Amino acid sequence: MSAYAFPGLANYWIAIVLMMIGLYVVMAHENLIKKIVGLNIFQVSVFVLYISMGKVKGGPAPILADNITIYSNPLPHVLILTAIVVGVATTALGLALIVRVNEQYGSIEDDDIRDLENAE
Amino acid sequence: MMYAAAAAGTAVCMLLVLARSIAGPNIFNRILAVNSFGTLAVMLIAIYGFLTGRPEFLDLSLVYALINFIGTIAVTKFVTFVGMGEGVERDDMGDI
Amino acid sequence: MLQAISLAAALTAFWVLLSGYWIPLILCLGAASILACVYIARRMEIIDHEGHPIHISFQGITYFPWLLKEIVLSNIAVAKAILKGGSAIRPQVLQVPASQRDALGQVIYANSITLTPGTVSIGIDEGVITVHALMDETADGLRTGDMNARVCRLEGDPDPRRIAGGGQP
Amino acid sequence: MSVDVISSDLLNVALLVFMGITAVAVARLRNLFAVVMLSGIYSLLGATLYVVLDAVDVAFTEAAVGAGISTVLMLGTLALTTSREKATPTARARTAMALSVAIGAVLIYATLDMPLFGDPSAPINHHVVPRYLDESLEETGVPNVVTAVLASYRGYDTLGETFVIFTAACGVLVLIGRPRRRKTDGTGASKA
Amino acid sequence: MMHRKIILRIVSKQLIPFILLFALYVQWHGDFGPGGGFQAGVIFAAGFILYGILFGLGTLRRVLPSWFTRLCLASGVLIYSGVGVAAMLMGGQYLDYDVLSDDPVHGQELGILLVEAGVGLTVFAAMVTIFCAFAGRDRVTPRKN
Amino acid sequence: MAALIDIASWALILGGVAFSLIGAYGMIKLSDVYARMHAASLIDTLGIGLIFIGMMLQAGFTIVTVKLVLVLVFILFTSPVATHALARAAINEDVLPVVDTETERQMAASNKTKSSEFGT
Repeated sequence: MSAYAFPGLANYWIAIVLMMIGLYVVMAHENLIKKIVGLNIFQVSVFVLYISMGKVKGGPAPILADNITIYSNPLPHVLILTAIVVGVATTALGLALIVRVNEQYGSIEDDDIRDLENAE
Repeated sequence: MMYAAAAAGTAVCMLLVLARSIAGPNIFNRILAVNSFGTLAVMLIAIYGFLTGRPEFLDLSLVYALINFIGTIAVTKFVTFVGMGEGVERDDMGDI
Repeated sequence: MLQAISLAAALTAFWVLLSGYWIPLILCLGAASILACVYIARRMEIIDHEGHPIHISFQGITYFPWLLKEIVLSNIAVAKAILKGGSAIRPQVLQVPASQRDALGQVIYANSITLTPGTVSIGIDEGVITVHALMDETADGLRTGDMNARVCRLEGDPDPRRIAGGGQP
Repeated sequence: MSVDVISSDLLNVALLVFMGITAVAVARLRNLFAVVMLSGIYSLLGATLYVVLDAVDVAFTEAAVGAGISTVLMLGTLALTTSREKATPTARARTAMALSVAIGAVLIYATLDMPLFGDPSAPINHHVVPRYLDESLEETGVPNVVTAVLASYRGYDTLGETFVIFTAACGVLVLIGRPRRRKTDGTGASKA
Repeated sequence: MMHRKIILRIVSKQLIPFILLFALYVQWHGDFGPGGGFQAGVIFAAGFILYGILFGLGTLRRVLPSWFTRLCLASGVLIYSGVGVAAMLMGGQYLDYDVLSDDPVHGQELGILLVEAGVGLTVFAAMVTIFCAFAGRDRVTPRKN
Repeated sequence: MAALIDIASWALILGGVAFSLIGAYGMIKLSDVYARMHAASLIDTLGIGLIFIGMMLQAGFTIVTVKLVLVLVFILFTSPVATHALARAAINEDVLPVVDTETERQMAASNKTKSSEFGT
């Protein structure tokens, strides 16, 4: 059992790489929608990290059935399940703010908005 | 074994379709690729259920198919309204 | 009203197929859900003879197997053309008549065209469907009008109770 | 090891790699429509990955919410704003790249202490979870452990989440719920 | 009326009742398989969103007036917290479902069902509200300067 | 008997995978979006269809088969609609198919929705 450890830590590493791509998008891009997409990428990769931790090899989904004794860990699933819905709620709030920003400044580029602020 | 082969084939298809959706060249190619990608995801979920011997979770496939459809319709609708670049008259925004 | 009852029957069948649980609580919830769905559908005004075509249910027995056969044949043709590439593929646009009496029939026709690989309906207008075809072979198959005639037969005796918005030009 | 376990591990890594490809493409593309479509694909891939990692409930939610609703909402925002992004200044991009590489390196260093993927003896699987798995059926009568934990054992948590959703919807309503009042003095942006 | 969007409309007319019923199925079968309030609410809302996309926001608002979605939004949260209060009134602690019925297991089942219904209602109403807010907004032209 | 069913589902699933692969290859290879739609419909019809029928054979008469049928019917029902909607959107944005003759182009272009009839 222990000899076979194929993904090993690779799952976590790739999730962290994804997370950093998300972080890069948030930091590097001026466009607010792109920033929200970056946050989404970050968010999904955090979820992946959590769910990866909860996976038990050979254990199926935690829905009880006869003749199965080992299950994957349900606790991360519960945490992430609610986090996803909250994530979309906050995304919607962020997008609503972007719409208002666009109406106020006529732009959704961060630096344009800063220039306009400074000009006033 | 059979399901493993099918899953591998589906994964290769996904890669090809993903390449199309990244390459573009225009938005319609991407929408088409996303739509096919959704179908492939439906396939992969079903195959994976059989692969692990717990095929009861086919509701998931149904949700994927459903969301894929609604998403594609929404995208085509929005594309027609926003236009590619210049603004379209939006008097009938109520009809999005 | 008849259509509402038939929709309820269809929804019940759908529920039974999905659920597979025969606990009283679930059955009660199911009945309530079905009633709620029918109510919402009535409120949305989507129960009409387009939204719920009961008049073609029995004619479909011959049509759909034929359509499946066509789908398989054109799948093979398109797959061959993709693999062969080059001269096998000649994209073209053509217009075919759609002689179905009402909108539902035309929609079935257009969808059948799209469902068969090698032909995609890119526009539907009164009595004419514009089709994009991938190869000569599939285009010619459509030009014979076989599918059109079959969809007409599928509609059978067209329903005289056509409601406004159904298929008036 | 059976071929099924190996192939599902391979599938897991393959899906992660696809996600990586998609994320890089999102970072590079400047057509916001394409970006939003790709983020839809990214969510869908994530959802498929959750299925492979046996989190069916999460996959269900992610497919419906992440791939469906949030794509529609982002498209709605694009329709209300603009669909092209301006170029990023390279200096800023370079700083951001350096920072994220550094943070990523630290995080990866931190994972070296973690138990291996799928290890049944990991501490996470020994704390409260055995109790949930063993006793939830007798205590709640619900075979789906996720639902039992979500609604019963961690009911306070879910109540909080429901309030968050409620608040977010209220917030959206406050921000853009009312149609804009037409301004006559011309200071605001005019209607198209 | 014979329009080019007719294919979409007719097929959606046929699909929407089934989408809604599927959502309710997901809602009530969350105990046995994947699913539950969060997912069901989103799918139920997706049915209405499809309707709104195809038939216009005005039509959607006629079917589902805004006062009604706001009512749902609040009453979902209210159902959830109400279950907790009911448990307190019946002698238990807040959100302790054991006391809701004579049999603790039955009480748990009932409590979970009600709580999930509340969650589903709130999520559904929130999604429809958010969608309508975005769709009902007018676009503004960017200021040129 | 069981071996026969196994062989049949092997054949069907491999056939489905082959069609999907050809379709995906066509998505890469063909020249414009309209041509690619045909390749995509290869995946949407026989690709998924054969795989699902193969799995139905394995599942036998259970609720799993019923759900497979439902998913398949749903896909067959919606995929032409989505494709058609996509084609309409492309025409409306003046992305016309690459064809030999000018008349064919005109034919395609004549389907463009006039802005006046858009909202109804």
